[in-house]
Amino acid sequence: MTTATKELKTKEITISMGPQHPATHGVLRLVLDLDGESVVKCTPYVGYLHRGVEKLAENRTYLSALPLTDRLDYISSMSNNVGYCVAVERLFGIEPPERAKYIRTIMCEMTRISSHIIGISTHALDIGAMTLFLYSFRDRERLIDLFEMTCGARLTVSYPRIGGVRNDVSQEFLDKLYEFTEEFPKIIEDQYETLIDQNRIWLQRTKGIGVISAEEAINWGLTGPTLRGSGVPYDIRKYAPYDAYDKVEFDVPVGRNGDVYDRYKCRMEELKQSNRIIKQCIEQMPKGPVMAPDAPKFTLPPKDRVLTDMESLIHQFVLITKGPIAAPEGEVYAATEVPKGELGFYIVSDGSGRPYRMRLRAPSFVHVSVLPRLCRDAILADVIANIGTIDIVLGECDR
Amino acid sequence: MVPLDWYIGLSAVIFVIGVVGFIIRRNILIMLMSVELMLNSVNISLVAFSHYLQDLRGQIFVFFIITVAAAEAAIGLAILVALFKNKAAVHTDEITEMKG
Amino acid sequence: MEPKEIAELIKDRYPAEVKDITEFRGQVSVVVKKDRIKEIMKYLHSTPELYFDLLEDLCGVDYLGKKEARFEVVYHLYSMRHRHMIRIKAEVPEDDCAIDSVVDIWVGADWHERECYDMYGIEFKGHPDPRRILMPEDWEGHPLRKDYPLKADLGEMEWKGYREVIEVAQKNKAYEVDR
Amino acid sequence: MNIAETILFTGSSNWILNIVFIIIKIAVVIGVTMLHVMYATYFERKVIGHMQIRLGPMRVGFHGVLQPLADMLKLFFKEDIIPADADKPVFKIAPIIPVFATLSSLAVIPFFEGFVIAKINIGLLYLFAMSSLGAYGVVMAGWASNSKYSFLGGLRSSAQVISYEVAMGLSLVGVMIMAGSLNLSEIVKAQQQYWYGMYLIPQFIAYFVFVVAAFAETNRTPFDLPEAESELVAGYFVEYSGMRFALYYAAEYIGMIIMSSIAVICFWGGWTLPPVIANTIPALAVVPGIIWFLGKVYFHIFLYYWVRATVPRYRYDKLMALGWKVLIPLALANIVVTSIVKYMS
Amino acid sequence: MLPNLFFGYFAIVMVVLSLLIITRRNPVHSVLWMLVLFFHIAGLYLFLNAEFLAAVQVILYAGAILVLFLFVIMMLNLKEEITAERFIGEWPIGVALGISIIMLVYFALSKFIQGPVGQYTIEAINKETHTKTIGRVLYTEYLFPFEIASLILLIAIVGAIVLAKKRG
Repeated sequence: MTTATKELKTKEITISMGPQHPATHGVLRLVLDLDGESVVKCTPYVGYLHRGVEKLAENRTYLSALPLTDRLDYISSMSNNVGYCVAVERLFGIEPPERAKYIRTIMCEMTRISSHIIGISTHALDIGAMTLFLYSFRDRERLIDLFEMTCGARLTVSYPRIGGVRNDVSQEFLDKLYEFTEEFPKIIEDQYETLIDQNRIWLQRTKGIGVISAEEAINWGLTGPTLRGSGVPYDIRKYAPYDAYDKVEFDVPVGRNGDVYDRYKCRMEELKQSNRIIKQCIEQMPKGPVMAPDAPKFTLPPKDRVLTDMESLIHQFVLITKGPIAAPEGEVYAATEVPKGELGFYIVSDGSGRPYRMRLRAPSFVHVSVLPRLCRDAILADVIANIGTIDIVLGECDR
Repeated sequence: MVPLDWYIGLSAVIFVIGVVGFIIRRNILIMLMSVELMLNSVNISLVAFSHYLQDLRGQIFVFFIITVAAAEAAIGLAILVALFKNKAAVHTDEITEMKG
Repeated sequence: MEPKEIAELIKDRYPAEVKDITEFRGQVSVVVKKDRIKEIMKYLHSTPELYFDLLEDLCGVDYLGKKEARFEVVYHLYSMRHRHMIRIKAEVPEDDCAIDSVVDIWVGADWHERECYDMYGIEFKGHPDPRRILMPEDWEGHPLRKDYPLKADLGEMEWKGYREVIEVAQKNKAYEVDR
Repeated sequence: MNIAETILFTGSSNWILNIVFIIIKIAVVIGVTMLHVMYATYFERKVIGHMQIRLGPMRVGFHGVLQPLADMLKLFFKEDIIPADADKPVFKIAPIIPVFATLSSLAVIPFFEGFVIAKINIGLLYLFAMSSLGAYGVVMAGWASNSKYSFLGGLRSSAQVISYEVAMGLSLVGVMIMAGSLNLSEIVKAQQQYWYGMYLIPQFIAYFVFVVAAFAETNRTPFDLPEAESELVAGYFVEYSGMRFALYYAAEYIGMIIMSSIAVICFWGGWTLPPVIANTIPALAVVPGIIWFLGKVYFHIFLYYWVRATVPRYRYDKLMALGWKVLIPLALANIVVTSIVKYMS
Repeated sequence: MLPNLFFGYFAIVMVVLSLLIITRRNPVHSVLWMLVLFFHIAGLYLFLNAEFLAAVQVILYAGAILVLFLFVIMMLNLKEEITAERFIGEWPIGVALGISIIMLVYFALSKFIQGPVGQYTIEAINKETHTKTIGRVLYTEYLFPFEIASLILLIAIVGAIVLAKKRG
């Protein structure tokens, strides 16, 4: 009746994981072909959160494009702001004052802590360890309160400005932050690491899963802790320092095997290093202005100055109505180390007041693309571990 | 007291239903289930004998039959899975060759 | 190695290909023709003294009416070993809107090239999976082109998926509870 | 013997009255168990809440004590959604099976001296039979929902429950050998002949295997793979809502109570105190046995919550490896050792 | 009277369930009816004073073998089965065969003579519980067949693994 079929047929199940799924960290969609529990093929689909940030930025002034960057990686918006400001400052050739640099560094590292906290704890939550999530959110809450104290916003801060930061930080802020940095390393050791670091189930779920070698990781374009887990000490803060990173001491933790566990350890270690950086910054914090002397050309003056000072009023009026001053013609690429990896801004200027082209090199975008590689020979539960380990935010991936 | 004949009659009817099911169904799964049905009908009559003849031999036999049934189900289903992987068919008339 | 030297090295090796070398704020761009881009990239990737093993970024730029070749594909390369970087810009004219894919050299170029195709319509020859990535699969047009409007009333031209969403929303309104 | 004891324990010679008494007994046991189930959820949320430096439910009533009632009301009045392509009869029957299986397990559990609904000689086997039925509710729900997530959950669960049933059964064989009976009341009484009054001490390996298997059998963390919310969203009951969902929820907690009760009866001496303690402090005899029983059961339930707040989830293949390569050999070794010791003495 | 009523109920329900099992289009429904049937069989065993066997019936048949069936049916995920033809073309012949066997059994039963009665009366079994009695007989008189049965199971396990294992 039928001719003998030569190849072995198995019935695969195709499941669409996401875009609404608790473990996909937003609106990532994975189409998984499963043979039983093992993954035959994994295809990521992105773009559910695409808002056309690059297109929008082309139609805005350099200043008003700043809030767009908040909404990329919405849990580490300060780093994105700083990355953008560094790029635009490089384009205009201006340099923020020392104090502003230190403040930015502090803010970036606070963001790194809160972002890594979310990264690690949601990863642990996906794998089933729920308590770490709640422990770490308590500490994240303290940081967010501190953000609120200085910027008035908790998540989308828009605090840095081209040529500095919006306003100076208060002494109270620094004191409270210092208090936090005193306590935090102990919290990491006593509460985070004891919970899962040596847990046998945690080790079983993370060791030897999603292994990627150093060469391959570089070839895929991975950056940040995801790359450092494979043993490559590539950190832009170290090798192309911006802000105050060349004035503080810190180590770049690297992993050895390039598996999920090593990446987790890298993030855990970076928490301590960030804490160290913040502490040094507070200790070394210089006095002085927080805005570059030539920066008023780019940035709105503070409200109280506008209401009392004639020059500031004129300045604001010109900025709002006529648009900003023209940028020099040229193109720059500026990379900064955000918690997820390397955030690159490639800005092409045609000499007008708006970016002609603003390209965002988002780490999450690259990291999602490596998922099919990580999920090779994986089983369903490993897919979850792999999504957690690349620590993605879809707002940044889809832009 | 229910006569022993009734039990044997019931067992026979179920056995025959199992036989008929085995013969007329196309689906191998249901055919395997019919075999289980036949085994169970035999078990009923054995337990009934054991009860009425006041001898435990019948019940011991039921044990062995359950063992064999478990083995049969495991092997039968394994064959079925292997067959399905090769042919994607569970119907008897679609499986006409001996070659895999 | 200084970026300037790298640019000179490329120019020495491919004199016919390199059209221009520019420098701005210490960053050097090498403008090349697109035809032998893969060869140049392979050279950059595998020559030991250059060894650009990390493709930091790959993107397109639309110079509508500003330059003679409308598009440029921009590669940012970085070397982990030597810690230097270079920017390669390949010109892609509108009438021949295609360029060789570099996925063979850097796997990470895969999604960047897909995005570039999605946003500018530049075709990457030899790409293993040339699909749209950020926009829906049945989307028409390439949104980051300069002649693509940021907001416009497209009427019948509107993406049909959008109309479907609106229809569903209208239909679901009937189920809403009155307050 | 007063009237209450007559009614509760001995019944009457009149068989109609007997049936009435049995029905009253069943009603009391089910009612009390359901109350405990309700408050087990509250207990869980409070315990885990405090372990995770938060408060747990606080709004309804004093410190949220009325929260279970509010939850029940909410679930009761929720719309019951059945997926369009579901196999409707199976979908509707599925949640009833685990509740039925777990509730009927209560029939053979002696809560205190002499109080048991059905005094049958194969109590332990009956419990196994009922717990093996629980798998059907899961598998049927997974199949009937016609959703791939619930389907995968159902597949995982059936494999898991079958595997761990073996380990659980084997772990209790040691107890059976020592007690020489399958009757649960007999098992409790048999433990009284030792000064420590618990099989926990000679049978600690069996106890360990049993507790691990019980976690798996009730689909609790770290073995909650069938309902792993981060992988399969909610696994087999992802399509259920309202009352049917509540039935699954209730079955899980009744299952926990049953498993804890078995552990208490077989390893912790049930309602009795170890003779060594009871003899040193005679005043403790005043405390009724049910208090000890409940205390021990609640310790085990607390153990469930404690583990849930602490450990991550197992992976499917590791889970199977643990079951077949660690627990079953351990249980078998325990049986061999126990029978040798029993034979020698 | 009461025992006869019980038996009548069990007999009718069991026959109906068996018919349901062999006629359902969807194998899952067949399995679920079979589950109900096994419970009735267990009930009948209780009725025949074989409580241990009743428990074994539920644990082994309902708890293991049927779940295995269900597992395989779900794994194969036979959606097209529901629309396919249920019976083979020559099904009337099968039914006729069945009816003829029934006739045969009927005639055989009319000549049925009950054999001699053994030593295990209900009272004797109840005195030391059914489980113990069965265990004693099984491990003394029938020890050798018992070992053979365990060997059969071992062979079945090995065979099942070999068959189901993926090639290559």
